[in-house]
Amino acid sequence: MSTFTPTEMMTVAAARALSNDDVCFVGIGAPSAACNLARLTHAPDITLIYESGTIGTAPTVLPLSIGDGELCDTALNTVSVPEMFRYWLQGGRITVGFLGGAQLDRFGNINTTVVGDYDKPKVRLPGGGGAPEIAISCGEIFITMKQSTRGFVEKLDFITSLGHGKGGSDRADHGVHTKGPTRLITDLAVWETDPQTKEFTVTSLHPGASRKDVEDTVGWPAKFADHVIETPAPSAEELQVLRDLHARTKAAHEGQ
Amino acid sequence: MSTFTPTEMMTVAAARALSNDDVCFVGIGAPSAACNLARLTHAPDITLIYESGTIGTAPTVLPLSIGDGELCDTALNTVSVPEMFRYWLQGGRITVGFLGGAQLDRFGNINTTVVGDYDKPKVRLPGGGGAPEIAISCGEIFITMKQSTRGFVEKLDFITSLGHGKGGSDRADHGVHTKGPTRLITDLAVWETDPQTKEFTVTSLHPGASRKDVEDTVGWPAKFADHVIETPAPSAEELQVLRDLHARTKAAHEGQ
Amino acid sequence: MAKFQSLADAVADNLNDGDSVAFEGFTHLIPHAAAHEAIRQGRKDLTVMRMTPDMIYDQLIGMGCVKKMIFSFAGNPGVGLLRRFRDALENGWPHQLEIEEHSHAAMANAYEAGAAGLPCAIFRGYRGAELTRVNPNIRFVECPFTGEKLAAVPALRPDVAVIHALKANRKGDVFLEGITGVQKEAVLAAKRSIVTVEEIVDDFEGLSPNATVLPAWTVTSIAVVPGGAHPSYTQGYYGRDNSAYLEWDKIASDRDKFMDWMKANVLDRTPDIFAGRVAHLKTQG
Amino acid sequence: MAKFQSLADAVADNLNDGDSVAFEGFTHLIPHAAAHEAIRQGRKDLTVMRMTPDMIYDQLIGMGCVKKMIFSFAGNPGVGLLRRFRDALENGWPHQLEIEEHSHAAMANAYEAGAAGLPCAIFRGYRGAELTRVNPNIRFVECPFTGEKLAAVPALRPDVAVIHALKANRKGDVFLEGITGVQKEAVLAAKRSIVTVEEIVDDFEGLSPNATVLPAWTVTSIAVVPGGAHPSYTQGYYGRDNSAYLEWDKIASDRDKFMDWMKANVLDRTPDIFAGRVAHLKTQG
Repeated sequence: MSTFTPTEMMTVAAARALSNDDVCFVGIGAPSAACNLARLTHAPDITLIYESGTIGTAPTVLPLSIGDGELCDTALNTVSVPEMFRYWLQGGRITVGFLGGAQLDRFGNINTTVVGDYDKPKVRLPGGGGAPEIAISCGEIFITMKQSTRGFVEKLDFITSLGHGKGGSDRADHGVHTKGPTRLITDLAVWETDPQTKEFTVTSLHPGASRKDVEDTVGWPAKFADHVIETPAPSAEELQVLRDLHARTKAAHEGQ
Repeated sequence: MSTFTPTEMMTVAAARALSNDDVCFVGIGAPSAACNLARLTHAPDITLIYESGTIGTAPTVLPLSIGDGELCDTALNTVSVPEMFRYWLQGGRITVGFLGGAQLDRFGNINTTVVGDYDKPKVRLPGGGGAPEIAISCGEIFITMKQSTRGFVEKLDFITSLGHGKGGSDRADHGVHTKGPTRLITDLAVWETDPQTKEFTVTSLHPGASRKDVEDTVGWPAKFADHVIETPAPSAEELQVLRDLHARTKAAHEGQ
Repeated sequence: MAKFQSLADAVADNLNDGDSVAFEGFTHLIPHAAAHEAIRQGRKDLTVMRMTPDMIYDQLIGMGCVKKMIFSFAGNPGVGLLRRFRDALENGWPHQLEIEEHSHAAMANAYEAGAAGLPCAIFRGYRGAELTRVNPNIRFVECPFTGEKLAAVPALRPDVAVIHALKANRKGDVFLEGITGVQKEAVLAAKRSIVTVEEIVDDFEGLSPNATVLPAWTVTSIAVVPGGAHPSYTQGYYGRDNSAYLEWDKIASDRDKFMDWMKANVLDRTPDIFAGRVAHLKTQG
Repeated sequence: MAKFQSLADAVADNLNDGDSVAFEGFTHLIPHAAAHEAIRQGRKDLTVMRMTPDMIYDQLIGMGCVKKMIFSFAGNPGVGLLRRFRDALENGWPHQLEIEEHSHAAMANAYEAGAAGLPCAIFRGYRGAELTRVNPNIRFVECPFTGEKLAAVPALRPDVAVIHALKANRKGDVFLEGITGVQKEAVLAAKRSIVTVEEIVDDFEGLSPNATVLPAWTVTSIAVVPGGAHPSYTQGYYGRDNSAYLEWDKIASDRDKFMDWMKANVLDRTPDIFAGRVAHLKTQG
């Protein structure tokens, strides 16, 4: 067994959450690596969709942006952006939306808009992009993010995208009937959504990560499931495929 | 000067109403012949659009339907039907819509839906198709139809497409701010819309047609302009091009 | 995920009595073979929808398959009226027919809204048009910014969409080209879909990245039926059989003549017949 | 009807101080050369809109051309934040910046509505999202059939749309392929449009009938600027210059460094420079 980094463990755990039958709306960064790792390992027929309009894409290197030429070159088809948001996302054809964020709360609400006050921002973030409608239109939402008290907060500065709102039935009360965030994959653990309270609950700790590690990097009192298992370490194949993907990506982007 | 039929005169007079800069939404039948005659004579750069999605089409023979392959083969571009109705028609990009109909009234309202009562039809016609929105979205509307008391009626059985409604400002009162019907080209005359009353008024009689011919074939008291001119007879070139077009069309359709 | 089936199995598996169904096609790519299969299998009480119901809807109505028709232009394109449709509406033969009538813009927008997962379509339409009096499914909403009154119609979301396409690849992705009408929207709006194709190819090598493609996971069943659009046409494969449309006017004008024709050309036939019907209409590659 | 012009003339003729303008492009086909020309000509008080304002909007803002920005994602794609945009918003440098912020779905629908001649776009969006609190241009309407609450935003109808395309033919028809974003919609929604292209060809022989084409009569001005999208890319011509995007993060992090770079690379240059910038990025035909 080779050693691996927490980021690698996070990507591998996120990839495992995806199946061959999924139609996945891919965000850039960590989600993109996880989705393509799934495609290159246990889910070769997964359909990956990027909001730039590329449907069924299979890049050999990770794109730097959501609209790299590689995504179009390897896609089954590329549609206009209005069509992507109308027929494919709003049309309810996406089984999993994969999101990240700057701030996250225990109910899977996400902030990618602003730190501080909206009108007097301390840090102005890029904004929602596709996320507000990805969050409500996909069958379910997986979130992947590294844990930190700065990112995992008691209260968001701004709710860019709805998760489970205030928990319980609050999401449905907003007229949103898709599942919402069901899984949070971090560098320390896998969290699943409690069916009643809709709060993230740790169900699996990554090898080497302790409950205290989790508690120390979350701005709310972390909940743990009755039975917390250890996340299986990345297999040799998973690690190899992921590292090859990153190596190809680095070479391609530096090659220019 | 060769002789010509009233239908030929009608087509030639309708074609003359179009200019090189027009973007014309073409209905099938008489409008299609007129629009293509214009393109093959004085308006080679006219843009012809059929509701099947074909933009900038230049058929060598007249299509039997609005969606013949010839229209697509010779078009600059073919778009989906939702796009045609949204971006091109509703988007306000069409300068002239060319319509025919089963029944017409003096204000350019058209019936292509039903003769008799809607729920107990005497004759069930095909229906509106594109006409209800062609009538309101194009810059102006030309109508071409052979005169008959059955077709030119005092009161329509059903208003499929709005012309000038009850006349005067009634069209604008419906929230429609395009010009509406400005010209009616028949087998006997050219009628133009009175700027105030919005009633069709004969401004030009075709060679050989009398006022009485016009009055006898219209179900309302026909109005004539103070100065009614004689429509210039078809030129030798106009007739030749039109007859060649019909001959090519006949050969092509029978050839199958 | 698209399943490759015989047309008989595809229709049997997907289309039930009482379903709403769109056999779409806009002059081009009209799924004649699939409609004939539905007639042979004796489907009843269908709610059929189409912008331009033509010969096949005349046939479905005349054979008593249809309870209700949603449409915007019921004509024999370039020829005239639909005589079986008229007979049903004017004389109740073979039985009464309910209709819900729209304009093309309304239907196109309603399919688009169906594909987009919306409950209704909003557009600038129907002003001064009398269909608003007879169709309660035409309503109006106000733009919340300008106050402009805009027309609204319910989204079209058929149980089944049936279309004809140029080809599928071995994975079951489907390719359309030319006059594509509302077929992509109809399939995406429908719960299930049947696509007849001219042929199956190994892959779509050489297509534009922006071609009109339905991924395999948006299609339920695919059946290979060469010539399956006849007397409509398939771009790049064969031309439109205009004479068949002209002839239909005579066949459909008489009930007995119609029944005889249906027996000889539909009931007693199989989808295999279509390849021969287009043999003389092939276009030069 | 499209007029072939130099880029300097096209910008001078079409883009005025105080105009609303969309320099659209979705990672692919971003009109860098045209934005640089607008900066060189010293345009002021612009209301700029774009789904994904990136490097060129950072440049326009940093150079003081922008009064207000309408947007849905203001980031350096794949790299991080936009530092000149942040400086304007957080510190008012070089002056205060108004913003109107939406989601991608809202902007895409708003351009679509603009192209479709509608006053607003209706979609299922913004539920539980806090932008509804800070943006008065997000409202809700009820579906008149189901009662469902749907989001509404005003249509986007810029004075000027500026895009980069693959090529034009001699008539002035314009062809796009690959990731086409919202560029067609932006041009159709705008009062005027400027299109930079890689090349002019005699005709479009060989294109699919369903290709993304803007007819000449929908375009105001066309300027040939090979490489005009750099460091963005043009499908089939040259690849994306990812290193330039990474580098931008450092250049834009400091006001002086930014001004020096703009002088050396924009103010003291002409559109001719772009061809050389893509020489090492050419894709194999």
